[in-house]
Amino acid sequence: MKMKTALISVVLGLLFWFGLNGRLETGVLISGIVVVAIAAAFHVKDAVFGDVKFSPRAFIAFIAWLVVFVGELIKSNIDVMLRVISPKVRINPAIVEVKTKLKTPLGRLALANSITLTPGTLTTDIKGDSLFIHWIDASSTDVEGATKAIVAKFEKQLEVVFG
Amino acid sequence: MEMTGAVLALIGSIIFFLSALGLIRMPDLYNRIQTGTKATTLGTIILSIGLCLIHPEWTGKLVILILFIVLTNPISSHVVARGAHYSGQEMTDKTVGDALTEEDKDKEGTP
Amino acid sequence: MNIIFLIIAVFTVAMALYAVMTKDRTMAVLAAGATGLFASILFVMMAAPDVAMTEAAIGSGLTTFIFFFALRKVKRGQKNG
Amino acid sequence: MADQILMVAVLISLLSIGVILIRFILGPSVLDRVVAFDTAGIIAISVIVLLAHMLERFIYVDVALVYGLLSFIGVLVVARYHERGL
Repeated sequence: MKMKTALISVVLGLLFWFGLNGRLETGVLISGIVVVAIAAAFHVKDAVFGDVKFSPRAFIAFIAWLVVFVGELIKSNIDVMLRVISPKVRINPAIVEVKTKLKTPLGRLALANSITLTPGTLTTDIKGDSLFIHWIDASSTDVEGATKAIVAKFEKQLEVVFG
Repeated sequence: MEMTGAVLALIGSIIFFLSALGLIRMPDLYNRIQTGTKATTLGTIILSIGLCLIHPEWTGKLVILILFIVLTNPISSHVVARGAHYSGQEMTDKTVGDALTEEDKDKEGTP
Repeated sequence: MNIIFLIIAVFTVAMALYAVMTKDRTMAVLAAGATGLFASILFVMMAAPDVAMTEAAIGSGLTTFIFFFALRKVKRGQKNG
Repeated sequence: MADQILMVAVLISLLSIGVILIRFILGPSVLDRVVAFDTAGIIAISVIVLLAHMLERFIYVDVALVYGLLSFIGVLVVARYHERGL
Protein backbone atom coordinates (compact mmCIF):
# COMPACT_ATOMS: atom_id res chain seq x y z
CA MET A 1 0.00 0.00 0.00
CA LYS A 2 2.73 2.44 0.97
CA MET A 3 4.90 1.31 -1.92
CA LYS A 4 2.08 2.04 -4.34
CA THR A 5 1.57 5.54 -2.93
CA ALA A 6 5.31 6.26 -3.11
CA LEU A 7 5.54 4.95 -6.67
CA ILE A 8 2.57 6.95 -7.95
CA SER A 9 3.73 10.15 -6.21
CA VAL A 10 7.23 9.83 -7.65
CA VAL A 11 5.92 9.24 -11.19
CA LEU A 12 3.43 12.13 -10.96
CA GLY A 13 6.08 14.42 -9.47
CA LEU A 14 8.56 13.61 -12.21
CA LEU A 15 5.96 14.29 -14.90
CA PHE A 16 5.24 17.62 -13.20
CA TRP A 17 8.97 18.42 -13.03
CA PHE A 18 9.48 17.78 -16.73
CA GLY A 19 6.41 19.76 -17.62
CA LEU A 20 7.87 22.72 -15.75
CA ASN A 21 11.37 22.32 -17.21
CA GLY A 22 10.44 21.36 -20.74
CA ARG A 23 13.70 19.54 -21.56
CA LEU A 24 15.43 16.22 -20.81
CA GLU A 25 19.04 16.53 -19.62
CA THR A 26 21.13 14.59 -17.13
CA GLY A 27 21.39 17.40 -14.57
CA VAL A 28 17.68 18.15 -14.71
CA LEU A 29 16.88 14.44 -14.35
CA ILE A 30 19.12 13.91 -11.29
CA SER A 31 17.98 17.01 -9.40
CA GLY A 32 14.37 16.19 -10.25
CA ILE A 33 14.65 12.67 -8.83
CA VAL A 34 16.20 13.99 -5.60
CA VAL A 35 13.57 16.72 -5.11
CA VAL A 36 10.65 14.44 -5.95
CA ALA A 37 11.90 11.69 -3.63
CA ILE A 38 12.17 14.12 -0.70
CA ALA A 39 8.71 15.50 -1.42
CA ALA A 40 7.20 12.00 -1.69
CA ALA A 41 8.82 10.91 1.60
CA PHE A 42 6.89 13.63 3.43
CA HIS A 43 3.41 12.41 2.58
CA VAL A 44 3.91 8.70 2.04
CA LYS A 45 2.32 7.90 5.41
CA ASP A 46 -1.07 9.28 4.31
CA ALA A 47 -1.40 6.58 1.60
CA VAL A 48 -3.56 8.83 -0.59
CA PHE A 49 -3.12 6.78 -3.74
CA GLY A 50 -3.33 3.39 -1.97
CA ASP A 51 -6.69 2.47 -3.50
CA VAL A 52 -5.93 3.24 -7.13
CA LYS A 53 -6.08 0.06 -9.19
CA PHE A 54 -3.55 -0.85 -11.86
CA SER A 55 -5.02 -3.00 -14.62
CA PRO A 56 -5.86 -2.69 -18.30
CA ARG A 57 -9.51 -2.57 -17.35
CA ALA A 58 -8.95 0.37 -14.99
CA PHE A 59 -7.01 2.19 -17.71
CA ILE A 60 -9.82 1.73 -20.23
CA ALA A 61 -12.35 2.89 -17.62
CA PHE A 62 -10.23 5.98 -16.93
CA ILE A 63 -10.14 6.86 -20.64
CA ALA A 64 -13.90 6.31 -20.86
CA TRP A 65 -14.42 8.59 -17.84
CA LEU A 66 -12.25 11.25 -19.48
CA VAL A 67 -14.30 11.12 -22.70
CA VAL A 68 -17.60 11.33 -20.81
CA PHE A 69 -16.22 14.17 -18.67
CA VAL A 70 -15.07 16.33 -21.59
CA GLY A 71 -18.38 15.77 -23.38
CA GLU A 72 -20.35 16.77 -20.29
CA LEU A 73 -18.14 19.86 -19.76
CA ILE A 74 -18.85 21.11 -23.28
CA LYS A 75 -22.56 20.30 -22.91
CA SER A 76 -22.71 22.16 -19.60
CA ASN A 77 -21.16 25.25 -21.14
CA ILE A 78 -23.68 25.29 -23.99
CA ASP A 79 -26.38 24.90 -21.34
CA VAL A 80 -24.99 27.82 -19.30
CA MET A 81 -24.68 29.97 -22.42
CA LEU A 82 -28.30 29.38 -23.41
CA ARG A 83 -29.44 30.21 -19.87
CA VAL A 84 -27.38 33.41 -19.76
CA ILE A 85 -28.36 34.67 -23.21
CA SER A 86 -32.09 33.94 -23.03
CA PRO A 87 -33.92 37.18 -22.20
CA LYS A 88 -35.87 35.70 -19.27
CA VAL A 89 -33.83 33.83 -16.67
CA ARG A 90 -35.22 30.28 -16.75
CA ILE A 91 -34.23 28.52 -13.54
CA ASN A 92 -35.85 26.00 -11.23
CA PRO A 93 -33.20 25.42 -8.57
CA ALA A 94 -33.21 22.97 -5.66
CA ILE A 95 -30.74 21.26 -3.35
CA VAL A 96 -31.15 17.49 -3.75
CA GLU A 97 -29.57 14.54 -1.98
CA VAL A 98 -27.89 11.71 -3.91
CA LYS A 99 -26.23 8.50 -2.72
CA THR A 100 -22.86 7.27 -3.93
CA LYS A 101 -21.33 3.79 -3.85
CA LEU A 102 -17.72 5.01 -3.90
CA LYS A 103 -15.81 4.38 -0.67
CA THR A 104 -12.37 5.96 -1.09
CA PRO A 105 -11.62 9.67 -0.56
CA LEU A 106 -9.92 10.05 -3.94
CA GLY A 107 -12.88 8.52 -5.77
CA ARG A 108 -15.27 10.84 -3.95
CA LEU A 109 -13.10 13.85 -4.82
CA ALA A 110 -13.16 12.86 -8.50
CA LEU A 111 -16.92 12.31 -8.38
CA ALA A 112 -17.61 15.64 -6.66
CA ASN A 113 -15.40 17.53 -9.10
CA SER A 114 -17.04 15.87 -12.11
CA ILE A 115 -20.49 16.68 -10.75
CA THR A 116 -19.55 20.32 -10.27
CA LEU A 117 -18.44 20.60 -13.88
CA THR A 118 -21.49 18.92 -15.46
CA PRO A 119 -24.64 20.72 -16.66
CA GLY A 120 -26.40 22.65 -13.94
CA THR A 121 -25.12 20.84 -10.86
CA LEU A 122 -22.89 22.01 -8.00
CA THR A 123 -21.72 19.89 -5.06
CA THR A 124 -22.55 21.72 -1.84
CA ASP A 125 -21.71 19.22 0.91
CA ILE A 126 -20.74 15.60 1.54
CA LYS A 127 -21.95 13.74 4.63
CA GLY A 128 -21.20 10.02 4.86
CA ASP A 129 -22.22 8.47 1.57
CA SER A 130 -24.71 11.15 0.55
CA LEU A 131 -23.83 14.18 -1.53
CA PHE A 132 -25.91 17.35 -1.43
CA ILE A 133 -26.15 18.96 -4.83
CA HIS A 134 -27.49 22.32 -5.92
CA TRP A 135 -29.32 21.63 -9.18
CA ILE A 136 -30.17 24.58 -11.37
CA ASP A 137 -33.04 22.82 -13.18
CA ALA A 138 -34.36 20.17 -10.81
CA SER A 139 -36.59 17.61 -12.54
CA SER A 140 -36.97 15.30 -9.52
CA THR A 141 -36.27 16.08 -5.88
CA ASP A 142 -36.33 12.53 -4.45
CA VAL A 143 -33.12 10.59 -3.80
CA GLU A 144 -33.47 7.81 -6.41
CA GLY A 145 -34.41 10.01 -9.34
CA ALA A 146 -31.66 12.51 -8.62
CA THR A 147 -29.06 9.75 -8.19
CA LYS A 148 -30.03 8.26 -11.52
CA ALA A 149 -29.89 11.61 -13.31
CA ILE A 150 -26.65 12.98 -11.84
CA VAL A 151 -24.33 10.31 -10.46
CA ALA A 152 -24.95 7.24 -12.62
CA LYS A 153 -23.06 8.41 -15.69
CA PHE A 154 -19.73 8.76 -13.85
CA GLU A 155 -20.00 6.17 -11.11
CA LYS A 156 -19.53 3.09 -13.29
CA GLN A 157 -16.12 4.16 -14.57
CA LEU A 158 -14.89 5.69 -11.32
CA GLU A 159 -15.81 2.55 -9.40
CA VAL A 160 -13.46 0.52 -11.59
CA VAL A 161 -10.57 2.97 -11.18
CA PHE A 162 -10.84 4.08 -7.54
CA GLY A 163 -13.02 1.42 -5.90
CA MET B 1 -1.93 26.70 -37.40
CA GLU B 2 -1.52 30.16 -35.98
CA MET B 3 -4.95 31.20 -37.22
CA THR B 4 -6.60 28.16 -35.63
CA GLY B 5 -4.94 28.95 -32.30
CA ALA B 6 -6.00 32.58 -32.45
CA VAL B 7 -9.60 31.64 -33.23
CA LEU B 8 -9.61 29.16 -30.30
CA ALA B 9 -8.30 31.92 -28.00
CA LEU B 10 -11.09 34.20 -29.23
CA ILE B 11 -13.70 31.50 -28.48
CA GLY B 12 -12.24 31.13 -24.98
CA SER B 13 -12.49 34.85 -24.30
CA ILE B 14 -16.10 34.91 -25.54
CA ILE B 15 -16.87 32.14 -23.03
CA PHE B 16 -15.28 34.32 -20.33
CA PHE B 17 -17.56 37.18 -21.32
CA LEU B 18 -20.62 34.91 -21.06
CA SER B 19 -19.57 33.87 -17.56
CA ALA B 20 -19.24 37.53 -16.58
CA LEU B 21 -22.71 38.18 -17.97
CA GLY B 22 -24.05 35.23 -15.99
CA LEU B 23 -22.46 36.61 -12.83
CA ILE B 24 -24.42 39.83 -13.35
CA ARG B 25 -27.75 38.33 -14.39
CA MET B 26 -28.30 35.37 -12.06
CA PRO B 27 -30.56 36.07 -9.07
CA ASP B 28 -28.78 34.32 -6.19
CA LEU B 29 -25.33 33.21 -5.07
CA TYR B 30 -25.58 29.50 -5.90
CA ASN B 31 -26.56 30.11 -9.52
CA ARG B 32 -23.77 32.67 -9.83
CA ILE B 33 -21.24 30.12 -8.60
CA GLN B 34 -22.50 27.65 -11.20
CA THR B 35 -22.08 29.93 -14.19
CA GLY B 36 -18.79 31.31 -12.91
CA THR B 37 -17.09 27.95 -12.35
CA LYS B 38 -18.15 26.09 -15.47
CA ALA B 39 -17.61 28.82 -17.99
CA THR B 40 -14.18 29.89 -16.70
CA THR B 41 -12.94 26.28 -16.59
CA LEU B 42 -13.82 25.55 -20.21
CA GLY B 43 -12.66 29.00 -21.30
CA THR B 44 -9.20 28.48 -19.79
CA ILE B 45 -8.92 25.02 -21.37
CA ILE B 46 -9.84 26.26 -24.86
CA LEU B 47 -7.61 29.33 -24.64
CA SER B 48 -4.62 27.27 -23.47
CA ILE B 49 -5.12 24.73 -26.26
CA GLY B 50 -5.13 27.62 -28.71
CA LEU B 51 -1.83 28.93 -27.35
CA CYS B 52 -0.39 25.37 -27.46
CA LEU B 53 -1.14 25.38 -31.20
CA ILE B 54 0.63 28.71 -31.66
CA HIS B 55 3.68 27.81 -29.54
CA PRO B 56 4.18 24.02 -29.45
CA GLU B 57 7.18 24.40 -27.13
CA TRP B 58 4.98 25.87 -24.34
CA THR B 59 2.80 22.77 -24.15
CA GLY B 60 4.26 21.36 -20.89
CA LYS B 61 3.56 24.41 -18.75
CA LEU B 62 0.17 25.08 -20.29
CA VAL B 63 -0.91 21.49 -19.61
CA ILE B 64 0.13 21.91 -15.97
CA LEU B 65 -1.86 25.16 -15.84
CA ILE B 66 -4.95 23.37 -17.23
CA LEU B 67 -4.55 20.62 -14.61
CA PHE B 68 -4.34 23.19 -11.80
CA ILE B 69 -7.47 24.93 -13.00
CA VAL B 70 -9.49 21.74 -13.49
CA LEU B 71 -8.50 20.42 -10.05
CA THR B 72 -8.80 23.59 -7.98
CA ASN B 73 -11.70 25.47 -9.54
CA PRO B 74 -14.46 22.98 -8.55
CA ILE B 75 -12.96 22.71 -5.05
CA SER B 76 -13.01 26.44 -4.44
CA SER B 77 -16.58 26.74 -5.72
CA HIS B 78 -17.54 23.83 -3.47
CA VAL B 79 -16.00 25.54 -0.44
CA VAL B 80 -17.76 28.81 -1.22
CA ALA B 81 -21.13 27.06 -1.66
CA ARG B 82 -20.67 25.20 1.63
CA GLY B 83 -19.70 28.38 3.44
CA ALA B 84 -22.71 30.13 1.96
CA HIS B 85 -25.06 27.42 3.15
CA TYR B 86 -23.75 27.28 6.70
CA SER B 87 -23.66 31.04 7.10
CA GLY B 88 -27.35 31.13 6.19
CA GLN B 89 -27.25 32.63 2.70
CA GLU B 90 -30.73 33.20 1.28
CA MET B 91 -31.78 31.24 -1.79
CA THR B 92 -33.94 32.76 -4.50
CA ASP B 93 -37.73 32.57 -4.32
CA LYS B 94 -37.92 30.16 -7.24
CA THR B 95 -36.22 27.39 -5.26
CA VAL B 96 -38.32 24.23 -5.17
CA GLY B 97 -36.60 22.16 -2.48
CA ASP B 98 -33.73 22.12 0.00
CA ALA B 99 -32.64 18.68 1.20
CA LEU B 100 -29.59 19.91 3.12
CA THR B 101 -31.55 22.16 5.49
CA GLU B 102 -34.03 19.33 6.14
CA GLU B 103 -31.14 16.99 6.90
CA ASP B 104 -29.66 19.43 9.41
CA LYS B 105 -33.06 19.85 11.08
CA ASP B 106 -33.47 16.06 11.34
CA LYS B 107 -30.11 15.77 13.08
CA GLU B 108 -30.99 18.47 15.59
CA GLY B 109 -34.41 16.93 16.25
CA THR B 110 -33.32 13.35 17.05
CA PRO B 111 -31.74 13.65 20.54
CA MET C 1 -0.72 47.56 -26.15
CA ASN C 2 -1.16 50.98 -24.55
CA ILE C 3 -4.92 50.44 -24.37
CA ILE C 4 -4.46 47.23 -22.39
CA PHE C 5 -2.04 48.98 -20.04
CA LEU C 6 -4.49 51.82 -19.50
CA ILE C 7 -7.48 49.55 -18.82
CA ILE C 8 -5.58 47.50 -16.25
CA ALA C 9 -4.28 50.65 -14.59
CA VAL C 10 -7.86 51.89 -14.25
CA PHE C 11 -8.85 48.56 -12.67
CA THR C 12 -5.95 48.79 -10.22
CA VAL C 13 -6.83 52.30 -9.13
CA ALA C 14 -10.53 51.43 -8.83
CA MET C 15 -9.79 48.43 -6.58
CA ALA C 16 -7.36 50.45 -4.44
CA LEU C 17 -9.94 53.21 -3.97
CA TYR C 18 -12.59 50.62 -3.08
CA ALA C 19 -10.25 49.06 -0.51
CA VAL C 20 -9.73 52.43 1.13
CA MET C 21 -13.36 53.59 1.09
CA THR C 22 -15.29 50.49 2.11
CA LYS C 23 -16.51 50.07 5.69
CA ASP C 24 -16.35 46.25 5.81
CA ARG C 25 -12.96 44.85 6.86
CA THR C 26 -13.32 41.59 4.88
CA MET C 27 -14.13 43.51 1.74
CA ALA C 28 -11.12 45.77 2.23
CA VAL C 29 -8.80 42.75 2.42
CA LEU C 30 -10.33 41.18 -0.71
CA ALA C 31 -10.07 44.42 -2.64
CA ALA C 32 -6.42 44.72 -1.60
CA GLY C 33 -5.87 41.23 -3.02
CA ALA C 34 -7.48 42.27 -6.30
CA THR C 35 -5.22 45.34 -6.38
CA GLY C 36 -2.21 43.03 -6.04
CA LEU C 37 -3.47 40.85 -8.89
CA PHE C 38 -3.86 43.73 -11.34
CA ALA C 39 -0.57 45.26 -10.20
CA SER C 40 1.16 41.99 -11.02
CA ILE C 41 -0.29 42.11 -14.55
CA LEU C 42 1.09 45.65 -14.83
CA PHE C 43 4.52 44.40 -13.75
CA VAL C 44 4.35 41.69 -16.42
CA MET C 45 3.66 44.34 -19.05
CA MET C 46 6.57 46.43 -17.78
CA ALA C 47 8.87 43.43 -18.47
CA ALA C 48 9.60 42.55 -14.85
CA PRO C 49 8.47 38.92 -14.45
CA ASP C 50 10.34 38.39 -11.17
CA VAL C 51 8.64 41.35 -9.51
CA ALA C 52 5.31 40.18 -10.94
CA MET C 53 5.81 36.70 -9.52
CA THR C 54 6.62 38.10 -6.08
CA GLU C 55 3.66 40.45 -6.21
CA ALA C 56 1.33 37.59 -7.20
CA ALA C 57 2.65 35.37 -4.40
CA ILE C 58 2.94 37.91 -1.59
CA GLY C 59 0.52 40.66 -2.54
CA SER C 60 -2.52 38.63 -3.42
CA GLY C 61 -1.87 35.21 -1.91
CA LEU C 62 -0.11 35.39 1.42
CA THR C 63 -1.22 38.85 2.49
CA THR C 64 -4.86 37.75 2.33
CA PHE C 65 -4.02 34.75 4.47
CA ILE C 66 -2.14 36.77 7.11
CA PHE C 67 -4.78 39.50 7.19
CA PHE C 68 -7.46 36.93 7.94
CA PHE C 69 -5.41 35.47 10.77
CA ALA C 70 -5.09 38.97 12.18
CA LEU C 71 -8.85 39.59 11.78
CA ARG C 72 -9.60 36.41 13.72
CA LYS C 73 -7.30 37.48 16.56
CA VAL C 74 -8.93 40.92 16.65
CA LYS C 75 -12.42 39.39 16.89
CA ARG C 76 -11.39 37.02 19.68
CA GLY C 77 -9.77 39.87 21.63
CA GLN C 78 -12.96 41.93 21.37
CA LYS C 79 -15.01 39.01 22.69
CA ASN C 80 -12.82 38.37 25.71
CA GLY C 81 -12.01 41.89 26.78
CA MET D 1 -4.15 38.72 -38.88
CA ALA D 2 -3.65 36.27 -36.02
CA ASP D 3 -2.22 39.06 -33.88
CA GLN D 4 -5.30 41.24 -34.38
CA ILE D 5 -7.57 38.34 -33.37
CA LEU D 6 -5.50 37.79 -30.21
CA MET D 7 -5.70 41.52 -29.44
CA VAL D 8 -9.50 41.31 -29.70
CA ALA D 9 -9.41 38.28 -27.38
CA VAL D 10 -7.43 40.24 -24.76
CA LEU D 11 -9.84 43.17 -25.02
CA ILE D 12 -12.90 40.91 -24.59
CA SER D 13 -11.27 39.28 -21.54
CA LEU D 14 -10.58 42.70 -20.03
CA LEU D 15 -14.18 43.73 -20.72
CA SER D 16 -15.39 40.67 -18.83
CA ILE D 17 -13.10 41.51 -15.92
CA GLY D 18 -14.69 44.96 -15.91
CA VAL D 19 -18.19 43.47 -15.85
CA ILE D 20 -17.17 41.18 -13.00
CA LEU D 21 -15.79 44.13 -11.03
CA ILE D 22 -19.27 45.69 -11.23
CA ARG D 23 -20.53 42.58 -9.43
CA PHE D 24 -17.62 42.92 -7.00
CA ILE D 25 -18.70 46.44 -6.07
CA LEU D 26 -22.48 45.78 -6.13
CA GLY D 27 -22.54 42.29 -4.61
CA PRO D 28 -24.90 42.21 -1.67
CA SER D 29 -23.00 39.72 0.50
CA VAL D 30 -19.35 38.94 1.14
CA LEU D 31 -19.47 35.57 -0.62
CA ASP D 32 -20.83 37.15 -3.82
CA ARG D 33 -17.67 39.22 -3.86
CA VAL D 34 -15.53 36.17 -3.18
CA VAL D 35 -17.01 34.46 -6.24
CA ALA D 36 -16.40 37.58 -8.32
CA PHE D 37 -12.80 37.74 -7.06
CA ASP D 38 -12.20 34.07 -7.94
CA THR D 39 -13.62 34.43 -11.44
CA ALA D 40 -11.67 37.63 -12.10
CA GLY D 41 -8.49 35.88 -10.94
CA ILE D 42 -8.92 33.00 -13.38
CA ILE D 43 -9.62 35.34 -16.27
CA ALA D 44 -6.53 37.35 -15.26
CA ILE D 45 -4.44 34.16 -15.47
CA SER D 46 -5.56 33.76 -19.09
CA VAL D 47 -4.77 37.42 -19.76
CA ILE D 48 -1.24 36.87 -18.45
CA VAL D 49 -0.81 33.84 -20.74
CA LEU D 50 -2.02 35.89 -23.73
CA LEU D 51 0.34 38.74 -22.80
CA ALA D 52 3.19 36.22 -22.65
CA HIS D 53 2.44 35.42 -26.28
CA MET D 54 2.16 39.06 -27.32
CA LEU D 55 5.43 40.07 -25.61
CA GLU D 56 7.07 36.82 -26.82
CA ARG D 57 8.56 35.78 -23.48
CA PHE D 58 8.11 32.22 -22.25
CA ILE D 59 9.04 33.13 -18.65
CA TYR D 60 5.82 35.13 -18.16
CA VAL D 61 3.80 31.91 -18.10
CA ASP D 62 5.42 31.21 -14.70
CA VAL D 63 3.59 34.21 -13.23
CA ALA D 64 0.31 32.65 -14.35
CA LEU D 65 1.28 29.33 -12.73
CA VAL D 66 2.18 30.97 -9.40
CA TYR D 67 -1.03 32.96 -9.35
CA GLY D 68 -3.07 29.89 -10.30
CA LEU D 69 -1.91 28.12 -7.16
CA LEU D 70 -2.19 31.04 -4.76
CA SER D 71 -5.57 32.48 -5.76
CA PHE D 72 -7.05 29.11 -4.85
CA ILE D 73 -5.57 29.32 -1.33
CA GLY D 74 -6.87 32.86 -0.90
CA VAL D 75 -10.44 31.86 -1.80
CA LEU D 76 -10.27 28.85 0.54
CA VAL D 77 -9.12 31.05 3.45
CA VAL D 78 -11.86 33.64 2.94
CA ALA D 79 -14.64 31.06 2.64
CA ARG D 80 -13.51 29.13 5.70
CA TYR D 81 -13.19 32.33 7.70
CA HIS D 82 -16.70 33.29 6.72
CA GLU D 83 -18.10 29.86 7.57
CA ARG D 84 -16.80 29.47 11.12
CA GLY D 85 -13.89 31.84 11.75
CA LEU D 86 -10.95 29.93 10.21
